[in-house]
Amino acid sequence: MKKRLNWVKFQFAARPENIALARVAAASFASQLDWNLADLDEIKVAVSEAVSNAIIHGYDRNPEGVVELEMSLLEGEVLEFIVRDSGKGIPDVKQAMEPAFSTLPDSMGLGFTFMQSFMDELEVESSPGRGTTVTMRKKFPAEAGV
Amino acid sequence: MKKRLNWVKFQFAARPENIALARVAAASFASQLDWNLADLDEIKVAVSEAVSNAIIHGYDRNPEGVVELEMSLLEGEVLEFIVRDSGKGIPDVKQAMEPAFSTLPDSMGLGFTFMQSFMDELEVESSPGRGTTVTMRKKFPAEAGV
Amino acid sequence: MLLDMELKGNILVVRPEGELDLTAAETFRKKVDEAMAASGALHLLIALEKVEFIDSSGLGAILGRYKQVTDRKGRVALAGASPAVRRVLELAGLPRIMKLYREEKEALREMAAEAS
Amino acid sequence: MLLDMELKGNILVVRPEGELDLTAAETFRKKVDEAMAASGALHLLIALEKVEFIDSSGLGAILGRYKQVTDRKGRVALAGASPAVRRVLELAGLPRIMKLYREEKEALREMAAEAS
Ligand SMILES: Nc1ncnc2c1ncn2[C@@H]1O[C@H](COP(=O)(O)OP(=O)(O)O)[C@@H](O)[C@H]1O
Ligand SMILES: Nc1ncnc2c1ncn2[C@@H]1O[C@H](COP(=O)(O)OP(=O)(O)O)[C@@H](O)[C@H]1O
Repeated sequence: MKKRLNWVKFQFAARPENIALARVAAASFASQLDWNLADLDEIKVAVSEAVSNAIIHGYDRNPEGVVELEMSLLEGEVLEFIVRDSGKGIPDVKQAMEPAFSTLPDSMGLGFTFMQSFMDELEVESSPGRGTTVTMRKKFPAEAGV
Repeated sequence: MKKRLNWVKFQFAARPENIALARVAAASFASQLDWNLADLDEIKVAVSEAVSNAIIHGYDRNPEGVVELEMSLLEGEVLEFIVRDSGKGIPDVKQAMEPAFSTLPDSMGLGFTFMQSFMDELEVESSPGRGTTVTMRKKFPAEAGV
Repeated sequence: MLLDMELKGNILVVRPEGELDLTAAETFRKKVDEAMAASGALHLLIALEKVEFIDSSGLGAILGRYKQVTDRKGRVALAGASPAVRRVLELAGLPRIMKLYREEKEALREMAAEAS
Repeated sequence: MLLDMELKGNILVVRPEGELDLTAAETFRKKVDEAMAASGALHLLIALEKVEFIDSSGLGAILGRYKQVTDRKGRVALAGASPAVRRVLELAGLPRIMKLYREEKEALREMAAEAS
């Protein structure tokens, strides 16, 4: 385990209005490292996707659900973002992570693809009926290009 | 008790770097109501003071301390900010809240004065050795002028 | 989310402002569908100059409008995406199905020309 | 925090940028004290044009510099505070002890005139 140099953790009601707050908090936390604007934007997209998924899929938009976002600065200039919900969970994580797979008719199924593209590491743990934990890590400085 | 319409709660390491994050999160949460820029600025100052106090006084700048900020939107368009620490506590709250009172030689003793001026309600609960809880409320729309 | 709209001939120009995420996507969806119906416009131009952020919820709202408009034989184009927004659009493959113009003016000119 | 500094005669002009809170206050304190010593300046002008936010930690850092400079018979002035920053300064009563100019240029002119 890498040493944790700084951390912030928050919980919030599963309301769409709070996604923007999660993004600004993520960008503000990330600013401890000297990312360029494109990297900050990638971090915002990835966090936005994970939190949106918790609200839409995890809790089927029930605002009584509680979403948790934990952000850490790890030794070696690595940022870690963990998004947790105690919602319905994912029966088949491998399938869920495939590009264009979605259980909602109007969704593009690109959330996990974006998280994967914009972060260096992505881990998804889920148990049906108990919830989902998405862990993302990004090393500073970001590697060039997409 | 007023009904809580939305809420966000977070915990973070008692590091000065995280004060800026608490401010942007507070401003982002407050933006659910249509405050003008001056009001948002007042909210940022008040939250900044309470969180700074937790870090400087509550924990004597020990970064192992944990600060909690809980923000709620209550019925009747009232925003509530609760800042909690489990630090050393305040022996005499009434004295501490007096303008210009400070236990640090280089401090102005205006933190509580700012919280009081920029919010509609301020409550401070503290028990020595166990910590301090500062509760601030601001009603929308803000009353005109300082 | 703020959403400015203008009818130019049979093209509805919509100009969302701010962050096109889940919250904004719902407003966008509703307002654009209503305006398309009320205005009788055939084509849709989404001008992204003032969009600072987009994620897959925002893209989904754009793609949903695309399906509806093309079902009625209309065309949809995008214009003015910032580099950050453009990267997200590209990663999703949007430029493969709809045209992405640099500027709203240029898009309007070409769309009007093709329509006539 | 970014901090631009310039020596004009015997006046050190410092221009902090961004948010003058606890984190920034520490940098400000250290850098200004070092520069006052190294430059041999007598007076201090703090230009606040680029300060977007200030709280009591930031004010404390300014007041600390005030004490040091006036102890050595120098003068301290502030310039260019935005309305938001000015409200905080006023609530703390700072204008009662140091002069608050609208613009850096005006402040420099007056300080230089008084010094001569
Ligand atoms: N937090 C979650 N809880 C439950 N199911 C989830 C969660 N996140 C993702 N999923 C499932 O994984 C699928 C793929 O997710 P994603 O790639 O983000 O695409 P989309 O959100 O567009 O459906 C979703 O359709 C959903 O079934
Ligand atoms: N969270 C806290 N924990 C312990 N003591 C506190 C806390 N907040 C405030 N105090 C005490 O109250 C005094 C006054 O606080 P304040 O008005 O903010 O002025 P200042 O921070 O400049 O000292 C502080 O000097 C300190 O002794």
